Amino acid sequence: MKREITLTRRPITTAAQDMGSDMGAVVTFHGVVRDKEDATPISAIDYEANELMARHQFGLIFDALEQEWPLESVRLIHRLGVVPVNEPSLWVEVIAPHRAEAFAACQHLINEMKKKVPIWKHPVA
Amino acid sequence: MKREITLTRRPITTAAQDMGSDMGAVVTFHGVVRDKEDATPISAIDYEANELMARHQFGLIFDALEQEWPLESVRLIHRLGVVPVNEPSLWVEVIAPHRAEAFAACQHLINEMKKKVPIWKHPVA
Amino acid sequence: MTVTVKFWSYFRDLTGCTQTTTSLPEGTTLGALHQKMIEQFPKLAGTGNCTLKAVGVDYQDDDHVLSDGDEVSLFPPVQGG
Amino acid sequence: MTVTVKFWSYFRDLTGCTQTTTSLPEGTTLGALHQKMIEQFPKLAGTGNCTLKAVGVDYQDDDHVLSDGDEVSLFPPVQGG
Repeated sequence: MKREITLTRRPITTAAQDMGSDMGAVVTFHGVVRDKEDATPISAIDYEANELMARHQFGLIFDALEQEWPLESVRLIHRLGVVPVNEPSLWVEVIAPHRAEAFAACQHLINEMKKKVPIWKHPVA
Repeated sequence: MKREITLTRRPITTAAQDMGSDMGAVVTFHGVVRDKEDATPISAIDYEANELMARHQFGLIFDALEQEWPLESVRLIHRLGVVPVNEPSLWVEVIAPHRAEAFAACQHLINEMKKKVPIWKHPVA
Repeated sequence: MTVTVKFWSYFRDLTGCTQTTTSLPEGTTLGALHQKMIEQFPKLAGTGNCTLKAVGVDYQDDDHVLSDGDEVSLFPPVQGG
Repeated sequence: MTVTVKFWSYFRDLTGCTQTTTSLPEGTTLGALHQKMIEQFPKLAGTGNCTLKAVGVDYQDDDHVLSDGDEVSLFPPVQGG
């Protein structure tokens, strides 16, 4: 399984990639900063990470994905620092033979991230 | 809910769109033609549609999505005619406040399409 | 009354045509029309349980009563995506 | 033995520092270290049940036995995405 884990302080940019001719499904997710946090208007979220541990924990989650589903590629970008409202903080792409496993793996990755990857939000007024 | 339903004989092209500042999730799906159909190697799939009925049935599915989830936008492109292996035949994008509803709506749309929208595949050797 | 019947996907190969027009008594149901089509195009017989039926752009059940000028579609399971 | 403890997110506000170094008897567990930190930084007391604990880059349970030179992280529930 091809894997990319990127933590960056710059805006998220993505490019499509070549995929195997036996692959039938590409699922992508953009998580975007919303204009309210717990009903309070905000202008941005400042993301803090324990980067070394975050990369390691993402790696463990990717290992589990690879064990569970026949995925060709999983790529993830999480932006750190100040991310303005309406800009993406997270991008995930999963390429798989069929859509069921692509959707399942993409959601599993995000759910596990939200339990285990040491990244925290600081709302900016 | 913004909605776009496109049936086209040309390659699928997509462009990102502006989204409301209260939206937090964008899920996209590309369905790509694989190099085998029931274990037989193929070079392409020729998609046939009852276009008038297909548009109507997509519309009914979009109505149901709008009833069930607070979606900002659902866009869908289905390519018709000969689609070579490794090129997308289907693209779906769902924009919603949160990821759970975006993933659920996107999958529901595809599942319902596969039951109700009159489009058929003809493998090309 | 007169009804047009359109065939889709491999049903066209089984019938040898894309559509046909047929005269029916008032009150004929969609199911009865389907039976009539199977009699007219015997190769459709094997598809009975896997035939989807629409009148205009909407699916209908076998007990749906047809009207003059209806356009009926008969086709196999759909495969979009 | 000596262990470094790093704090993350609002735990830094509660402790007033990003990290501290502490001396511990051999055999001290992660749970015991956590208790010691709560004594040293009383504002951590309210976070007890919502504290995640790692040694190096891996999560560990309270009964994990620490080693000299370990780097421990204490932090609130994570919020990526």
